[in-house]
Amino acid sequence: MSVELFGVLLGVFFTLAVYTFLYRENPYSRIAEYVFIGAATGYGIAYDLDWLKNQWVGTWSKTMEDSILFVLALLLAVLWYFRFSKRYFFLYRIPLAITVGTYIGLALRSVVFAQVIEQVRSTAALKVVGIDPWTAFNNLVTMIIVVCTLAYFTFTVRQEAAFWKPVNKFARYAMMIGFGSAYGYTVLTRMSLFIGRVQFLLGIPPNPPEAKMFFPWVALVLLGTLLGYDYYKKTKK
Amino acid sequence: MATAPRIWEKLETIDARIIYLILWIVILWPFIYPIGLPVSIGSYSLAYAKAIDDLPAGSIVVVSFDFSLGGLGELYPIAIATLHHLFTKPVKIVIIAIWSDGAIVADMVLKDLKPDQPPYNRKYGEDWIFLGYAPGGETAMAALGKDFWSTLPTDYYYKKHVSTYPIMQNLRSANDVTLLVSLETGTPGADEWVRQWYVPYKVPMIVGCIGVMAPTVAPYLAGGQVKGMLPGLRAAAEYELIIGRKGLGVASADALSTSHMVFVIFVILGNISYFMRRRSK
Amino acid sequence: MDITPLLSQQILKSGRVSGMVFLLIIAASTAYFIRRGKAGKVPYLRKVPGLDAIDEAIGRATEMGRPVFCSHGIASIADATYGPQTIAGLSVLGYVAQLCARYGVRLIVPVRQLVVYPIAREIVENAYRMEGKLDQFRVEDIVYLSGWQFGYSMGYMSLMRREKAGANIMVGGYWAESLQLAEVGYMVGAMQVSGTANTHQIPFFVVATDYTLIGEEIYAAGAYLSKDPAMIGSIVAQDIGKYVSIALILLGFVLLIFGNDYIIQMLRW
Amino acid sequence: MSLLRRVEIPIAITIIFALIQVIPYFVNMGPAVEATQDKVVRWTLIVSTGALLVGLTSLLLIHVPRVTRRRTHWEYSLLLIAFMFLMTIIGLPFPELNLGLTGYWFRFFYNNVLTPLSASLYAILAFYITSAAYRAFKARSLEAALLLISGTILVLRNAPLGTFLIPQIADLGDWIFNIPNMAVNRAIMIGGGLGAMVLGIRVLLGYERGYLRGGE
Repeated sequence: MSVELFGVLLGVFFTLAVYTFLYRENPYSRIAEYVFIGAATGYGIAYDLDWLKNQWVGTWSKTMEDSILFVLALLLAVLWYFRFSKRYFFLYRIPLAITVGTYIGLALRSVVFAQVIEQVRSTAALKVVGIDPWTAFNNLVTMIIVVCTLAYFTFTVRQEAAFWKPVNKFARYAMMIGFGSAYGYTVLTRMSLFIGRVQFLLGIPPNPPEAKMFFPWVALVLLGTLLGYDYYKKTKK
Repeated sequence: MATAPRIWEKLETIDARIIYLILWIVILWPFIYPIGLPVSIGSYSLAYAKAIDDLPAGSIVVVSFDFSLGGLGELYPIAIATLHHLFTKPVKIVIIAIWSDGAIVADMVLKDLKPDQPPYNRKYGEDWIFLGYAPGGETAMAALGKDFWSTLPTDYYYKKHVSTYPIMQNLRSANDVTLLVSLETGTPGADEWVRQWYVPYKVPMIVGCIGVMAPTVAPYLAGGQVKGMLPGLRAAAEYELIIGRKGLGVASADALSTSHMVFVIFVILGNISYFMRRRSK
Repeated sequence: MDITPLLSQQILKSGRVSGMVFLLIIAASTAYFIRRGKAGKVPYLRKVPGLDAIDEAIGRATEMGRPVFCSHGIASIADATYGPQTIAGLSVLGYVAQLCARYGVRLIVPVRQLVVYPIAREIVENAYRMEGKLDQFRVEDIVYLSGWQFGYSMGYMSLMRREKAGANIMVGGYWAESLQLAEVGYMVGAMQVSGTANTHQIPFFVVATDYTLIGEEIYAAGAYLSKDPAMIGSIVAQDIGKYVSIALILLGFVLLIFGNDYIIQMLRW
Repeated sequence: MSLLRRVEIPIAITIIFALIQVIPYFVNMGPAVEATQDKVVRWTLIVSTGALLVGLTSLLLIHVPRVTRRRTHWEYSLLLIAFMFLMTIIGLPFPELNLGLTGYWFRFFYNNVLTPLSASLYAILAFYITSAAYRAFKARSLEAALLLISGTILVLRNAPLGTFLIPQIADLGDWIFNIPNMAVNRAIMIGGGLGAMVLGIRVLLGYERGYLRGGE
């Protein structure tokens, strides 16, 4: 068997091994799980090393100052490892603080625009006059839903006044409709993904056609051993 | 009538594995024995096909592969059908990629279609050309818009300078492009093309994308920047029916219909059993 | 108000002033209400059923003699957009670990991000120490599963099936794995409390788990659970932000009816 | 060393690095400061790669004893360790030796092991989305009924057969998705943004210490 063909067999095996998990946790799904975690971790390490090398070659090795900064960063990176030291474990908080600080800073400045200002502005800019009535109606509905849902989440106000009850009810209904539609909408992409795997198993192009040769046999072996074992255990009892 | 409620109770707490098995069957079945369930054709798909049909002879179309191998499941049928449609029209086709894997994907699709052979018989370098990957994401789009020759100086297959190909003589900037086709899974994609090509050069575009992208592209359809859109496998099927070339999309449409219908049937069954059980209490 | 002089002298950046003002309002009110809280003026706080359910979930797992699973999402703390969700999830983890230590129930924490791993470990270890049960802390139950999204979810699902999870508490940034975890958690009979600010995943949590914290509720979770007056005070700032947003929306909307787009322009500053 | 032990040090570092990103973003301090800002982000990325060591070690700390002590499932742990080292070694950044991310063997395992596993797991959602709906899409109350109805409408809207049987469902489905769904998302996004901001401020004020020491 050529290496490429063996690769296709591996692909078919791992695909089906994942789906045996739907039946129950079993040795095949466990093989898939551990191989995946091992290989993915290895991939991550390789990827990061490659990235580090590119950073060094592409950017930081150019000037003396940058080189020193790079080495300093690597030294700080090693401090993470002190997490395992009983005496000096607190040293790992330094790289942690640098990381958290930088990204909290980035988050503060990006979130305020992308998630707050932009959204508030596009809601305030919804027009209800000078456009066709259907769009005006939709804009009005959008605005009311946004305001009511925002109000619904208030934490520190006793929601006793009379207007709260209808507002909260409306917000909850709107949320349920929204959540339902998002759920239903996603069914399409999830089914499409699985259809993609079925096409792989059946060797439909662009997938390697050899897959359909392996599919029935691998499926038979996996299912046969699993069901056979469970049947055997059941009858023995 | 002690048995009837038990049926409902059983149905309500049905073993999920039965649901899984039924899903496997209804999705596998149509690929082995195609059913040919009816597909309704939406306005977005019609507009997409029309944008290509309306192209005047000799106009230049840029097809950009803005996705990686992961997007193949949904975009492969769209890419095949779109290029088939284009190769049967008397237009010049320039294929590029903004994603690094896009070049690999485009190569796969072109190898599958073989445009230089019948029924297309289109000459490479004269009727169509494949320029490969332009690195830099949105920056690359902007650079291409300004100057094609310097951004993608050689073609993908022969690594020869673009000036040696007749097709490139009339293509220097986005101003020379009649239509842009973007096949995409995410960023950079439609947002960036609109910013870099529509806003400055008014190049109209059509988009083939994965299903989840549809809501982000839809505003551009309303705004007129995007002329047509094919979101996902379902739209691929519609498009294949419009151009009369049934392929992977139509085959998948059956599986989509059966799986969605099974979903709805399960929801209905779940509700019937819920109410019957409650009534019997 | 005219801000042109500030812009023309290039002290502030055009297009960013509105965000800066908003951020300053939030910062000032957070600081103010934290001080007020410290001074003993604790604001009223409405009940968040999802957060109260955490106690119930852990209690039930204890009764059943099954482990509690608690995860904080798959986003890295080193992420400009989703990092805060992980921090919010870690605050919940601190509370859950404390309760688990108190009840003597096993706690399993599946981790996806390497950067987060040492933090999760320290949080749990510290909670056990504070309850005086450091001897019961099991390092191997803080599991780094995989940096790959689905490697993580596969490991998480298998772990829940193998160990028969009694409770599964998921608060943080979740993506496609949300439904995988929630569905398998249901199948093994775990009581589940979930929460995320990723709008596209909230529907799956709402449908498949017992209680769901929606959006901003996860950020208030740490303060809510800590019952620390200063922290609870800071939640008022979240509400003030909402009042400002609602006011801007309503004002802008009404002014626009009369053809005035002042508010919309202001938000472009 | 005893000074470094204090929790104030990391808090101070956090605040300084956060302000480096925030202040020059709003206040004009010239291009030099902005260049530094970007550089700090890239530099931080290098610092955070060190966590790799921690993760790797903790993974080995779990699985190596399992193998040496022959605990349950130790064979699988061995498989995990083997694949981890395999991928690391064939992925080392030395293209000259045909190693690295573009090397033949790395590609081979990427295409035939990682991709099928990851894609198949992603696709397992097709099953879970159906079983979860079967269980939870039940008209127990008005709210649950609304969820059920709008979900079913969207499913029918997306099925090729659905719009064929009921053409109007396309417009209805699109309306639900584009109006109520979008509006709800927007509100949740605003609230979430505010929550994240308050959390960030708490970190800056030194109150949110969960990430530094467990919930004291």
